[in-house]
Amino acid sequence: MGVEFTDTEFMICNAARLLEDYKTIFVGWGIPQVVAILAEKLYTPNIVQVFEFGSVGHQSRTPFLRGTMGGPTNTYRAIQWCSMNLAFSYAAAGYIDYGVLGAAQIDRYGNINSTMIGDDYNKPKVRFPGSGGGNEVASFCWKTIFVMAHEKRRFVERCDFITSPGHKMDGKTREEVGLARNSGPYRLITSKAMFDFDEETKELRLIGVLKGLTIEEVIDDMGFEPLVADDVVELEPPTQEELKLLREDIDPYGLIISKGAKFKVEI
Amino acid sequence: MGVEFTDTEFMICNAARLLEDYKTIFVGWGIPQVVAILAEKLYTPNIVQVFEFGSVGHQSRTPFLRGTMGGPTNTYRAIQWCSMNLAFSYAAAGYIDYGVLGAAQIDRYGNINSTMIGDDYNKPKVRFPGSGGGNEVASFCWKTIFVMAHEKRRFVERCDFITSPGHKMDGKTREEVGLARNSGPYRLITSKAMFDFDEETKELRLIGVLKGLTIEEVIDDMGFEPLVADDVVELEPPTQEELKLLREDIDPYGLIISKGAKFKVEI
Amino acid sequence: MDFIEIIERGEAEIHYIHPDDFREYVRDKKNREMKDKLMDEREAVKKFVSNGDYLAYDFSSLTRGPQSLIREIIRQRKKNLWVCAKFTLLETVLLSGAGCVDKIDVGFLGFGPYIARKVQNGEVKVYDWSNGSITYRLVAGAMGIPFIAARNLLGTDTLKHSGAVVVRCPFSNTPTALMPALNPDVAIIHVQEADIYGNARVYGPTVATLETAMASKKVIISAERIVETIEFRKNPLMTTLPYYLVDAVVHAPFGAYPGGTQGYYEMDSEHYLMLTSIADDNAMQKYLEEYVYSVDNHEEFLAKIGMDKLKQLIRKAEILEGYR
Amino acid sequence: MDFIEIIERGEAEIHYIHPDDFREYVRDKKNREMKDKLMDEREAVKKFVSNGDYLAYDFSSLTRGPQSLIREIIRQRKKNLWVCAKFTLLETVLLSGAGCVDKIDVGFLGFGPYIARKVQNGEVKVYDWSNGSITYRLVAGAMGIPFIAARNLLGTDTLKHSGAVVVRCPFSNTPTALMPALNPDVAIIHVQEADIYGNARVYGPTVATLETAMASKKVIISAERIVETIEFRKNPLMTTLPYYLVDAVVHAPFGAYPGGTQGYYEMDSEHYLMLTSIADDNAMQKYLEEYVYSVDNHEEFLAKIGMDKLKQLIRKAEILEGYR
Repeated sequence: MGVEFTDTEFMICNAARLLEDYKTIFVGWGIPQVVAILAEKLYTPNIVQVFEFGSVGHQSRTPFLRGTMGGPTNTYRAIQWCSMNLAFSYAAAGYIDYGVLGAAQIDRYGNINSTMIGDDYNKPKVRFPGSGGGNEVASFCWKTIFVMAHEKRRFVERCDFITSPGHKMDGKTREEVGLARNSGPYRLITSKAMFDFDEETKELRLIGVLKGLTIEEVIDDMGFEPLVADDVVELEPPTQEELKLLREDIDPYGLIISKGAKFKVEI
Repeated sequence: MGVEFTDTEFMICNAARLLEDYKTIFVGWGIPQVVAILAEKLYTPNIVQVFEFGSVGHQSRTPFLRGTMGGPTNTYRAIQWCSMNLAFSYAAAGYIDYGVLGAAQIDRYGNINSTMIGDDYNKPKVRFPGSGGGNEVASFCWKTIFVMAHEKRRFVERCDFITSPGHKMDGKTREEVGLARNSGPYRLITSKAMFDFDEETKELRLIGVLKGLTIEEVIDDMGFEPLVADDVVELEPPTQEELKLLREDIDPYGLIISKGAKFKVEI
Repeated sequence: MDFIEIIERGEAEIHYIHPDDFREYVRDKKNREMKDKLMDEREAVKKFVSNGDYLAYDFSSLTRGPQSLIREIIRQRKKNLWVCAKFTLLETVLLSGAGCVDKIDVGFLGFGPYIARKVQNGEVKVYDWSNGSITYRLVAGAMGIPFIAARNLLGTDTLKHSGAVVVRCPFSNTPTALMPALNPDVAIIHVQEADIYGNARVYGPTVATLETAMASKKVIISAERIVETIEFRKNPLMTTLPYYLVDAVVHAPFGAYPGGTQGYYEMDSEHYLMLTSIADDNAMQKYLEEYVYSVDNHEEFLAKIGMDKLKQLIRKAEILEGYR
Repeated sequence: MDFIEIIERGEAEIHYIHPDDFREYVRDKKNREMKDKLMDEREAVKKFVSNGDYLAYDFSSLTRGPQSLIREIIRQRKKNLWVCAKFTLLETVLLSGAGCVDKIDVGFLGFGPYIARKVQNGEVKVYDWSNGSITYRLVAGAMGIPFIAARNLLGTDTLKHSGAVVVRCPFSNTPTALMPALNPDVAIIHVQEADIYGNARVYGPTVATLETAMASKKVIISAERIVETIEFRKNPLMTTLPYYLVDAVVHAPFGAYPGGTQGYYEMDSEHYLMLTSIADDNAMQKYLEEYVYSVDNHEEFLAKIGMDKLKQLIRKAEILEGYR
């Protein structure tokens, strides 16, 4: 018997499983929203979502409507509607536990790039949207979870542009540059694997691979060699329950979950 | 025929006559509130009151209730209830035209003391409430009007303690210490006289005396000699209309207006 | 080296917590779980007010002040408090009269000769700020930033006796005051409506309710009325405090007495005049004995005031517009 | 000399006004009179948007964005704008496609390949900030302070390419970013309710509506509905903008179309997809010709969209809770 799923479905389900109940989570646009909704429905019913434009503790309705992040369904029955300044202030003052962010590139210390590709800032090869609220999420939240497609070119020794901070930036620690102590990247979830950051060296460390893949296959698809944990676990593919919720309830139009390559895993 | 009135009534009426319609005014507790209400009823019906604790454009009910500045009658039908931070921000960003403040001492540059009397800060001879929001009013509003009983000891060469800034502090101009350009003290209204500040030297300048008093009598009751304008005017005592409003409508219990010495002026 | 000139430094001792330390307190002690925090004044003060704490409160003894909590702090004879006296009136006087206070950060130290004498005698130490600068400090504390720039206090003795620092702004070249963030140990706040988790709604001017709660390590709120959580979710713009800022919720009808609470009751001017007429320690101790020490709790205090009086005060609060 | 160390300086050109200059503008040009400011998009943009202006807007083309005003700016072929692109999506793309924009302060430069190419080709100059840092800059501009301290951007290339300055905090000794105040020349904001004087009410998350309006020299608001002033006075806590911040009030039902406005209508996903699929100048100019240049005003634009479509979008907006 097998289960078929997309890259995105895999990342969403694994991110959702990581969250803790009774915690606050800073939720970005798109994938992170679906992560939060899935977590709320299956695993962490009392998680408190925060949107940067000023919504705290809403209970997003489904189906998820990508376009209307600020609209009535996504911010339904919030505990508080407020300003962006206040939403970021909650995070800056330490009230927000988790952040969930996407990335175009990541380096071994969890710095991420969502700004541009190329070596000339003024003539980028590719230009992305920039930080948005990503810099604040990565700077302020206690534990930031990154979600990124597993592609060799995305794992780089030094981001073409560090949009949002990881654990060490060009040799300097977070504390040295003035960032909040003990905050920062917590996990990276890719379409093939999961990483944490070594407690000592703060380097990316492989801790899980998608069931059916080998550690070597995962590392082969990376632009640098990560640390590898002693006990790399098998990451379960999305469960039937997760997929049913995602496909029938949360994102029936496949606005988010249909993206990425398709996998099939025997279970 | 004569009119009898208190120090306070005189100051209130003269301050109310000074205001302009269609302007914003930062209103302190007590006397300034009565000034604003009287002005609104008689002279400047469209003046916009601001209270520091967060009320903008309220239409205070009468009778005036001293004790309940934040209460329903004083903040009735405001345009906006907000935070203290926002109320001060309006002033700091230049949106507030007038301020009205009391003072215990004043010097020739319009610095005022509402903190303490004595030469040892740690062992004051007399201790007052301190700045309250007075420092912000005097720092931020475009034109600050002071109201003070006319007593020799209150006019000093150097305030025992400069609580709120005038035009020059120990030889330094407002701009030199970083205060907003072209803001500051506008008028001093005492129980006997009115002063402005010389455009060049920024010194206190007598521009009006209560009808029936001489310039000399006024200056004799001051701790220093002010500049004197070429054309010192006679200040009219409170009119029957003003007194009737104050005594019958605004402050029938005499909470504010009964304070101070009683005057009688022939009219 | 590239630098910014420091033009002046205020000399006051300041209550200051590194923003990282405050963050870690928030992470570890501020619960993001919606749990029932309902308790009475006694339990709340016992649990969350310690001797030596830096104490902040919002609004005044005239309006929506946390008076039942102030009385409980006195009743429990807390000591060595450092009080943030911004836009407050009799609270600080009573706390000082009861010997609870060592230091006061002054915005407005109202009023009466009683507290003035305490300062003159050196029984309490004061540091002069202003309502604005203390508010800015709380704003910085709430924003998780180490200080905030401001253009008040400049040129004054208030600044010299405060803890502000004046620097030359690297953008405008203008001397600018830096106000250090203020993160009180404990805040006590009275509100009109709260749920049992601490979501709270203030009607009328909000002073610094939100900033004070966000910036404070421990937060006790008292509420005229306990409401269901759904009331907040139906109108999220009206939420003043989200629950995760709050440690204890006290149901305290007439909690602001002898002050008023908008939409509920007016202040008791007679009781208030009695308070403002206290001029010496004799009178103060007599008042405290009669109205604080000798009554067991807020309900007993209200019984002493009497239903006739309370009914009169409710009767006077006829204006509901804007408070519902 | 006593000093604070400057650790790093971002290299971006910044739009910066000395706070004293902004204050004087406010004193002289922001009218404290309650006067009728009702006008249509054409008049408002003609009067208050100039070539070369620094332009800010609040919220996005998805929700409560000021789209009828954006289209009017394009229609009047304004030039050389410097755009504050915080939490915005297609507005900046359309303005750039129409050749109105020289420079963009980037919070979020969404989205699509079209705008990316403009940047890559150097047709528009970008400065990278973040949504938070731009918001903080507006907060500082609104507070009348020359800068605000913050703990974001630190350690990143975003900081290097921004205009922030990093100093060592004199209180905590921690490296701290200073964000220069931002005072835009003009802000355009869509709201649910306004009176003819400019008092305005936003329902739902408020992003930086108030800070943007306070910080901006000229403010145009468009409103789904014009209401009587008494509506604000009856519930003063719900006032988002007091009238004296506002220069022009445009009555613009469906003013956020193709985005939605909470409590009124949902976004038009089809029209939106059409917009996001614009990949080259051909397609862009065709869109602009059809939906902007060739229609005279917002009402004609809506006629082109058609009542059937509008009715569908109203139909979809069934959730009113919290928006009334």
